[in-house]
Amino acid sequence: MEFLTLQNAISEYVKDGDQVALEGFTHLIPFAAGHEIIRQGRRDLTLIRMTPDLIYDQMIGMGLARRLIFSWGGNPGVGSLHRFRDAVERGWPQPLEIVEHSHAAMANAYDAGAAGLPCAFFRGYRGSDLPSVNPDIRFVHCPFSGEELTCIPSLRPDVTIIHAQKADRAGNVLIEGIIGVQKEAVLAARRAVVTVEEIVDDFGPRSSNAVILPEWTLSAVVLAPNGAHPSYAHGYYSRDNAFYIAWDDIAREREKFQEWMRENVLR
Amino acid sequence: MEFLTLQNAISEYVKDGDQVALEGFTHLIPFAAGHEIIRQGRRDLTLIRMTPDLIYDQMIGMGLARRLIFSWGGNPGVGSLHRFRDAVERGWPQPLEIVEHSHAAMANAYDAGAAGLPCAFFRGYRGSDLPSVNPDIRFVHCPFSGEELTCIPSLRPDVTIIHAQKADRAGNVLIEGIIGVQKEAVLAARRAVVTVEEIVDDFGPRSSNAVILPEWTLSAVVLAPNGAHPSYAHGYYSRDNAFYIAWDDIAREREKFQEWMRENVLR
Amino acid sequence: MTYTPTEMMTVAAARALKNEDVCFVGIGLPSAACNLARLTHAPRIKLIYESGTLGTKPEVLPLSIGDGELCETALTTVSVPEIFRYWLQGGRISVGFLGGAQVDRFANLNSTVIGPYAKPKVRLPGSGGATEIATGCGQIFIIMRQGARSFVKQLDFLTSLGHGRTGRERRDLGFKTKGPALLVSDLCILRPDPETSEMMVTSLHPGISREQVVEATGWPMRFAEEVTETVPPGKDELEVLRDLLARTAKAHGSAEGHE
Amino acid sequence: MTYTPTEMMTVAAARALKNEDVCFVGIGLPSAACNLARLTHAPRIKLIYESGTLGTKPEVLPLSIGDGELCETALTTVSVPEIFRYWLQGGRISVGFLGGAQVDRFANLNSTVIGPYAKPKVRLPGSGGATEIATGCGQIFIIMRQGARSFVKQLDFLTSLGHGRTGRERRDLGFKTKGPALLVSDLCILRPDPETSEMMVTSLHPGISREQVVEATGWPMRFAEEVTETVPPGKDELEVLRDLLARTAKAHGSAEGHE
Repeated sequence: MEFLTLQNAISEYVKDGDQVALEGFTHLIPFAAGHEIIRQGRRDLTLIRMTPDLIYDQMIGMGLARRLIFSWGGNPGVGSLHRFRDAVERGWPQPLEIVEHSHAAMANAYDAGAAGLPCAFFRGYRGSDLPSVNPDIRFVHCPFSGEELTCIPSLRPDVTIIHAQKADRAGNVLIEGIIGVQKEAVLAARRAVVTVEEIVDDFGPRSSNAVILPEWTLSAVVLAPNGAHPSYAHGYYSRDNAFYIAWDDIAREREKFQEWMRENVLR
Repeated sequence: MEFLTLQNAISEYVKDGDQVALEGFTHLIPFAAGHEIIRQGRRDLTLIRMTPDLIYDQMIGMGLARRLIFSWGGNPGVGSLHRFRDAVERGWPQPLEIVEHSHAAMANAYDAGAAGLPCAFFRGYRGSDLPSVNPDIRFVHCPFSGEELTCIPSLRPDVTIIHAQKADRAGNVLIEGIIGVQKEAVLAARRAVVTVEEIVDDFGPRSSNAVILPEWTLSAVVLAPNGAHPSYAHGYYSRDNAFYIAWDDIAREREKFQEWMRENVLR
Repeated sequence: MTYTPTEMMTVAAARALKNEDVCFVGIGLPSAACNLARLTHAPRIKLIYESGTLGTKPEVLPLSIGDGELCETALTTVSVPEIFRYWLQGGRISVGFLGGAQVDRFANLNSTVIGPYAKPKVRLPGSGGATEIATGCGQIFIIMRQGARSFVKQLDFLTSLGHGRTGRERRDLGFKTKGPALLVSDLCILRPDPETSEMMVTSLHPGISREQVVEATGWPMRFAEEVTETVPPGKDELEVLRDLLARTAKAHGSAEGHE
Repeated sequence: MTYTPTEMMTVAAARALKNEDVCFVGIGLPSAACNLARLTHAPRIKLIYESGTLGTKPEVLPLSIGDGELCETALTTVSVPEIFRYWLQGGRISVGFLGGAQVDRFANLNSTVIGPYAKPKVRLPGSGGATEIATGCGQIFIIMRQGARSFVKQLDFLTSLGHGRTGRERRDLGFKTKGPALLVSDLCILRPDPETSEMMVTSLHPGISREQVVEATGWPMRFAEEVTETVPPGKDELEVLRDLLARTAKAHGSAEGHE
């Protein structure tokens, strides 16, 4: 683990063509890191996220993504992700290949990746049309009960990036609140970058079962206060729901979206 | 969930012939509950525990067990479990059928049971003689990579009993420290009984990710202070290591063992 | 006391929930219905959101499935893999709430695409938790606005299994869970025919005619032998619901809050 | 400064550990060796016990794998399924320490039974974590007292794979992990022949003759071309080890503490 600036962490650990997972289930979405990837103009990325959310709507709209592995592509409680739709429906700014799963499947695939397994076994997809559009969904039989179980490849991103509340001076990272799939996404990845709200001398008194990622599981830790906004950081700031609602209008038209990105991300 | 006395909880939820799991990985071993099962003279039990420990040494020596599913049958840091050895080596007080696993296998089997799956898939046992003595160990291939993976039936005990630090008035249970496989063992079981050190009005301020079993996952909660001794309860009392050492001598001879049980458990 | 069709729909769904239920809650109308039940006749109902919050008691409705409010008011919060593995797949959920862009007569749901999958006219968000909620929960309640474009003869895509395209697939696949047991729209209440599993109108909301329902349905809608009239929202139900939505709108700085 | 064979063995094992190592520690001698390394030349070594404690720094050695001390001094403590799934199987451990009742020339281990499995002369505790530690860690260090009854020609039972019964099985099974790279006894240090994977004596502890080693081995022991003499325990190493064991014995109320 090394402490880096956001710029250096992204340039060192995110390469063109990488399979990139920016995780955070509504909570702790690493927007600052995503924006830095956009500024550095990475290309041909395979983006992995259960809920692409606004951050991938922005990355897709800016033409960074060749492929998307996801399970729910909406603006939570608001409606569509217009840039995602434009890419899938009209191939703008470039065609987007999609690998579509359910939440249960993605969660199991990260879990299997963290567990070092080549695939995940669960009970899913039966009776749905999704297996007919995703060749990665197979079915196997339990050798004891004969029951048909679902099998999908585990997720092993080239790099996972998450945002967390705290790192200590050694680079260990503490996550609290809605922890989502962050731990699994980090442990499943070849490289892991964590942006944090603050760096403290010591986590101090805490639950003996606190969710902590040891520094030796991470590639880089980056101080990035407010790095999850407009998502939120439990204990620091709350979700900017008004912005999520406003995004619907910002992203609806290509020009307005591009202008907003120029004004708010690129410069 | 209902609050019961230990006596009523055991008589209501533990039946002759049951598959019973008393879990707690060194920490929070439910000794008080095990002793009540002995006093109530249950028979033909299939005992499930990763580490049989002193509590199963006592239950086996008292003739309650027909079968044992386990992965490490020693007295931690001390040596043998003499009653377990006497049952396996000389069939005293009755023959004991053993189903032997590794820790990784048992942990995965509880995890699969909690996840409602018929079997667990993991990477294990390859190159070991254990599959030759345990027909429940099978091998399957990952449909994507072709890698050979291990498959064993999930554990689904008729009843799981654990000891925890606290219950609140609603019957929710909080576990802290070395949490072992308690949550999985409870969620994998048809019925679950939890003995606790104390019942509090409210857990109060706590980590948002505290390990808590909701009351609606439990059959009964029992107030049993000191209920883990000579094991320990993090935050209440520490492991009675001297007793674990003393047990080696108490359990070595049949008569001395029986006398100790009469004096300390049966009466 | 006057009320809107949405209010009728939300209240009718809330009434179907019991104190003993453990609910897997989606955002939007299901969240409103579940919390209305919790704040009225079912104070002991357990609400679980897929973000990992167990036994949550939000003061305001979440805009997203993972709002901080859900975690701060929960008994505890677990990881997302755990929610889907131990809690949903583990069979711990009694009622799952679903909706979608399209529903068919056997209560199968489409939340994936309008038009062909490869070249969609409208790309919808997709499954999220729905595909496994549909098969993993004890029973499914569906809450959807009714219209000829949403209640369709033929789904463009089957995202979440109801009773199957012919009404028999769920049984044939050997699921032990009930599947869709209730569909509440802004016009009426539907329940499955015990024989064919086709959804039938069992209750019409006050002032709604059979003709209106037939017109708003893309297949020849069936009516149960005995069709009752839905009890209109009570004063207390409406007050609690409106307070909840007002608190929510205020918190999210939007007119509609959860919509 | 005089020292015992056990002290020589513990010190020799400790020296093989580095600051960068992530160690899966068993109770007994491995725990003494790992903590001695941490308290001397490798303060940044990460110790993991199968009870779920990550990065633990015990003041006294645990009697059991799950003593409270391990949790109280850990960075954090996770569940046992997580330790075996995400951390061991996930490939996060660089060194695993093992021992057993019997070892053979290819460093396969028996901790299951003496005599036939169905009718054992001695029923040993069994695998515990050993079977998957043996294949899941980057490399394996074995620490065992040497004698004709423990260093055997033929294992009664193969609990944990070393290099395989013929020395080729591990490679043939396609494991990417190294397997047993070091065996430290109270008499000498053994390392595998790069060609055959047979364990060879590479260093004799001070005052130990080849004859003693041969006598204490159940197969014709091989010696490396160049056999060095093990550097005896230094004053500081012995002081730290003895303090640690004294603290431990005091804490556990026993003469030997971890033994």
